[in-house]
Amino acid sequence: MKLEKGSISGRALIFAVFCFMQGTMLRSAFIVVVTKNDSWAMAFTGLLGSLLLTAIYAALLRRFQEKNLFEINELVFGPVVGKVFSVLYLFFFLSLAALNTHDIGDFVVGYMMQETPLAAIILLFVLICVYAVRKGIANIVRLSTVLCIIAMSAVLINTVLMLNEIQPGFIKPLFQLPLGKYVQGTITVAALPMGEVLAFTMIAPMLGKNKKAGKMMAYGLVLAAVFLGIVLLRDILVLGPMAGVFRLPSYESVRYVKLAGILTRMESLYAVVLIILYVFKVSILLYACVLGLAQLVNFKSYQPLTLICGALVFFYSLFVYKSVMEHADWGATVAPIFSLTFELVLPSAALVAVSIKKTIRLRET
Amino acid sequence: MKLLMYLAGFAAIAAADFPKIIKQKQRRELTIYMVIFLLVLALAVFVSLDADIPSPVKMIQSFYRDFLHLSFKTS
Amino acid sequence: MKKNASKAPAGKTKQECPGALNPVRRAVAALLCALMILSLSSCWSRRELNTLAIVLATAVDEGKESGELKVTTQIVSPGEIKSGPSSSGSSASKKAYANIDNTDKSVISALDGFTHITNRKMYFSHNRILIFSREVAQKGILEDLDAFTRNYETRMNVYLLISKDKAADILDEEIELEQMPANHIAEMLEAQHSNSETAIITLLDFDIAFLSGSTAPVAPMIEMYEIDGKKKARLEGTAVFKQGKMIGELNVAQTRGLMWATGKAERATITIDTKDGKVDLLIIHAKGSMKPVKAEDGTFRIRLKVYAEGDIESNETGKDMSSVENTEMLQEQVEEFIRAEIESTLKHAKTLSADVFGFGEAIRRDYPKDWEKIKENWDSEFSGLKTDMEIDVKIASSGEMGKPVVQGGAE
Amino acid sequence: MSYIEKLLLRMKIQSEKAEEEDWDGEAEKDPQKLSKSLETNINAIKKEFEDCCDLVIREFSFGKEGCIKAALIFIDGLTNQPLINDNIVKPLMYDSRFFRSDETSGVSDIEELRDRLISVGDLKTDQTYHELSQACLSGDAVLLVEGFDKALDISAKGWEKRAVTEPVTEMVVRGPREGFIENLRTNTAMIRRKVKSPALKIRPVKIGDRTNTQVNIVYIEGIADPALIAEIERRLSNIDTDAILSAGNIEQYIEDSPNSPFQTVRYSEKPDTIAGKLMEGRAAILVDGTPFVLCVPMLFIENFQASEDYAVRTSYATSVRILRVCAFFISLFGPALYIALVTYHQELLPTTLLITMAASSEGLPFPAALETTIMLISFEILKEAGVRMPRPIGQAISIVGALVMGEAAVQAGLVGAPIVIVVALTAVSSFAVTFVSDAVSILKWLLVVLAATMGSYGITLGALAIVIHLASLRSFGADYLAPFAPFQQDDLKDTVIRAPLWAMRTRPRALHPQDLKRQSFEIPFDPTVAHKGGQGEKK
Repeated sequence: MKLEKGSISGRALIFAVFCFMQGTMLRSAFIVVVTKNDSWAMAFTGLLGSLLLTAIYAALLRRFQEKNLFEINELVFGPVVGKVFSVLYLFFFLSLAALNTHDIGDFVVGYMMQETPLAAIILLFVLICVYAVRKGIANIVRLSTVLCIIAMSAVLINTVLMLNEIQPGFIKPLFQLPLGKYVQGTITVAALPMGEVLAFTMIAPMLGKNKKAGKMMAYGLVLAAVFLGIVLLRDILVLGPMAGVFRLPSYESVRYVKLAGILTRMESLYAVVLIILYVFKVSILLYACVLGLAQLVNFKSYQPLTLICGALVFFYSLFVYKSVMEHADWGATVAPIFSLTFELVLPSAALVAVSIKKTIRLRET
Repeated sequence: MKLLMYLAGFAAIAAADFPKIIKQKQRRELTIYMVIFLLVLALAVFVSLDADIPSPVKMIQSFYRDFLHLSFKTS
Repeated sequence: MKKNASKAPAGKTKQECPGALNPVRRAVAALLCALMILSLSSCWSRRELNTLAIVLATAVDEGKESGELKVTTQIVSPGEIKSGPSSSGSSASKKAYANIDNTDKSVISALDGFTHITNRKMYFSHNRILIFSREVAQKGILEDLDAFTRNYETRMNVYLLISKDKAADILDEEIELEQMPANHIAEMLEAQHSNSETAIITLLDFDIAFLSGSTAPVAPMIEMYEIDGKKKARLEGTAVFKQGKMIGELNVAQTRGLMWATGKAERATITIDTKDGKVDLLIIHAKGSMKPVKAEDGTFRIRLKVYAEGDIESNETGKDMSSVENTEMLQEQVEEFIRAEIESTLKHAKTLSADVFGFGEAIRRDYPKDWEKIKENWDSEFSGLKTDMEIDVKIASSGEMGKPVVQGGAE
Repeated sequence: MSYIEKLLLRMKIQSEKAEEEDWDGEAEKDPQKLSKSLETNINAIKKEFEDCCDLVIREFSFGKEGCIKAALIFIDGLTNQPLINDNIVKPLMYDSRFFRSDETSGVSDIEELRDRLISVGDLKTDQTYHELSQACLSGDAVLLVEGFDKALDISAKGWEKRAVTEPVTEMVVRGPREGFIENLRTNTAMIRRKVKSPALKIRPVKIGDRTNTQVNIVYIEGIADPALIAEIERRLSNIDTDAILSAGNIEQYIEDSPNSPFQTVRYSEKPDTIAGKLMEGRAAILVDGTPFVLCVPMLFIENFQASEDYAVRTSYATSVRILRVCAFFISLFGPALYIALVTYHQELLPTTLLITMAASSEGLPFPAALETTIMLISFEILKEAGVRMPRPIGQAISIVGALVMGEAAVQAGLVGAPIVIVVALTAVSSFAVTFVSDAVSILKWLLVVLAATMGSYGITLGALAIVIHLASLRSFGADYLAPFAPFQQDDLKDTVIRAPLWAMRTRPRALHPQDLKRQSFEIPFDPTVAHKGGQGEKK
């Protein structure tokens, strides 16, 4: 399995993780519904949870230098069981890619072009993602630095524009909700946007020999958490109680900006940044699927599989959810736990298996 | 009409990828690729005929919620 | 397929031709383009500029039969607007707008009904004001507002207005300076900061106030008045809502009292009748804040703090108001004046038992636990609520003149 | 698994055998040696150069009492006639009479002739007919002497050359105005004058079976990356065609990705630009017969750099660079954004602007997309006509065209006024970035189609596809979007902003130069410090 070794720098991975997370700014409704006006704190508590997950990935990657998740599975669990684990992971990445594609499709159809059929929107989207993967994911990860600067400036400019619409009173009453809500909020943030950093275990081998992928992922996550916190705080301060009512609060607060009659109604520029971040996210997920599939059926190179996997994600995302309400319901209830099983249970099982094997080997020698 | 578009799309995919695999003269890879291609094509035909395929994500949701009773309550 | 890679003599390494002219690749590209061009034919959500009816103002009135609503929309007719504002004000030139109305059971069905009467599609992104008539407001406007909030075209920073009589007439007001009544009213509303006698409320503010449960949402009122044969619109007072229905009104002074208390006041002109005559003061900066204070016995008192800074604008007393004692006296008088205004608003709000100030919300924010207890009977709690006000006015300057010009004042 | 290996092995053997057969390859004639007798040599050359009336064979004899017979062969027009008469024929025919008396009959060896008689700088000896004919064809005079199987190849090049004039493509206000000409040696001389150091290496390569065009690879030893030079040589040697007529031909053979609309090999007509690029670690390829010099590896940002930027003040240079980048974006996204704004996202426009545009688009026959396409095509034709026609008529065409296209179309109510402004702005801004304007004129159409179907969503994805394509391009091992894609912090000083020259301490990392540090002089002398005798203190 030919992999481009050492073709991306550590810093590029940090910014790649950041851009990977920023896409979910759009979906901040999951969190705001649960923890209303304290959800900005969830971004930071969620970060702690996800750093735990990253620690597991880092441990796995450190033990198996230059190996990606699927190879680690085969090494740890042997060929047969490893293949089963790999199939599970493959299904997880495929579902994530399909869900995110469906997400952006809904957003574009719902908020920008209502009469355009969903299939056409998703077709163009998947085409671009497949093109990105075919041209080599290293190029996209290298682009992440510039992309991250654009995303950060977009968020900061929006926040500054909204300064005179902010009413500080909305943040109070602080932390009055029952504890269960905060636990749910933390798990949702840790699992949904931040846990998906699992896909980067596929890209870590491209970092080269001694670079510590785990540390880079952690820095990326911290950066992403800070910006997620800023976005949530801004939404709460501008929309107040209405943040829970809107389906896309972060998009709605951008629509509310009104400055000198000209700088108003700027939300479709913000939508451009979101679409680019989603393309970045889905192409990394697609790369993980393609690489996984190629390793599963041990092809020599993953290039031929890209188009087929793209078609699979395209059709999967068409029927993954019939309506937006079902998607929101899935996101609020089961999605965090579904993701956690793949982000927490399986990798820690691999870690435990490794340590057991080590102790057995120690006892023999 | 939609079916026609999807079939045209698959013809394009085949035209793009098949020659490369044939050129590599890898018998095993060719068969595996054919299997995957046909599976996805079948899925495409189902979707384009608007047959209501039970989406796996919904199955998982019912599995987690009813079977394992592991799910958050929407407020 | 003849291998068209460039034939290289044995000695040189074989450079794999990057499939530039590979016919298969061209076939794939052609197919993909065909796919794309195919999609070009269907026009999806394309809307040409000349097929758009750009709506700048919407008014909702009661229909003829009960339960029906008449929706009037003011649409720009771009052709006429190019000729610029008609200089002589003669109404001979065609108006730059057209008011189209439709009557139906609900707002949404009325809006959809427009497709039967106009060829152009109603485009609401540029809608700036939303006027409800008093009758509709009294029956409750929440269902109608939901139609505007849910549609992705209408914006949340649309201004909300309640018209005293028929809302449709507001849109027909004859104005000289502007071409479109909609622009005229919207810009007038935005300019209200200078007299802070009108509450500037957008759709979002209204919804937020309504969501909070205890606060009574307010919305500015507008009425038509007649001067020398011309019907014009005037912003006058504020409408008070409870459970989405309009229950009462605040007059201009009471509205300013509300502005002082909620800290939204900025500029205001105050006339003081001192014993020697009238003195006008211009308040330039004003800050207001409210803070609930929990007394020992569990009851709440609201501490209102107002800080205002202003200048002497005109002085008809003939006395030298810029002397230190006089300015002290003036400051007390202004503080008295503001206190009286806020008192009158409080008294009126208590009679309507509508918490327009948002005291309930303030208490919920600072004392959430106690708020749970007193939430149910907040109306009675509010009417018994005591407030202590600390008003601090500073008169910074007396304009360009110190002593007034008085007959024989030079000796 | 073993079956697979056997299968693979058989396939590999088959493919190698196939390669053997179908390569007929014109087996090079075994290089025929010259014969001792002058007659056979002259006859052979006459046969080879049959019907070449410009070939001159001058037979004469020299030595004591004309005992040695010889023949001088050269091509009229390629050689410098006075040089041949004075420096070759004259000394041989007259001075040889004063050989020392003890010389018996002839000359011991041809080398002696070279050492003592012929007063011309560059001399070589040829053994075979092939070398001899090549020498003749490249402008040398060849001396054959009776009784010797070696010929003396005397360099006497001298043909009509164009004077060094101001380059047409890269106009410059401040800065050197000389441009390359067709002659290879003059071009290398121009670069030599710019970089007077022995480290400037010039490697000759001969390409093209029929045309035998001379190509020189110019680089600076110690700065350019040896791997880059090896790579250039490998690609040049791979070119196996019979005709190389201009640098453009070579460019298409050696560039990394022929399918991409973007150039990955930069061409320039000005020696100071090329010298600047050589100092940064690039290599230049000079081709005999074209005034353009290729420079590799090329980065995307070089499309926005002009040679004049380094001659003007920093702030002005930076503002011009930013202007060029904006011009690039306007020419690429201009028409597509107009279509998206007018048909999909009317809410982006402020109300008053929307009303005036609606007013101007009342009663127009075509939808915005079709209208833009018509105007773009007409402007494209106009531009092409302006370029191809001879200068005086070209000017007239552009003026008439602009008037007719713009004014009349609007008055007749065929197109709206805004579209004419947008398309004119696009055309003008594409002139500002000449190097990338051909790529822009292609990709602009892709974005227009996407904008017409999917509005700003289409444009976003189209732009993203272009950026991904750019990121995947390589130019001779250097990443195309170098200072931005693999984010190198200190290379940013010469991209969109041009840092002052004294701050340019390192060479661009993307070109993997051998010696990274360019200068150590950091901050210029501090003028505020009083002039204390010696120079302002040097930090």
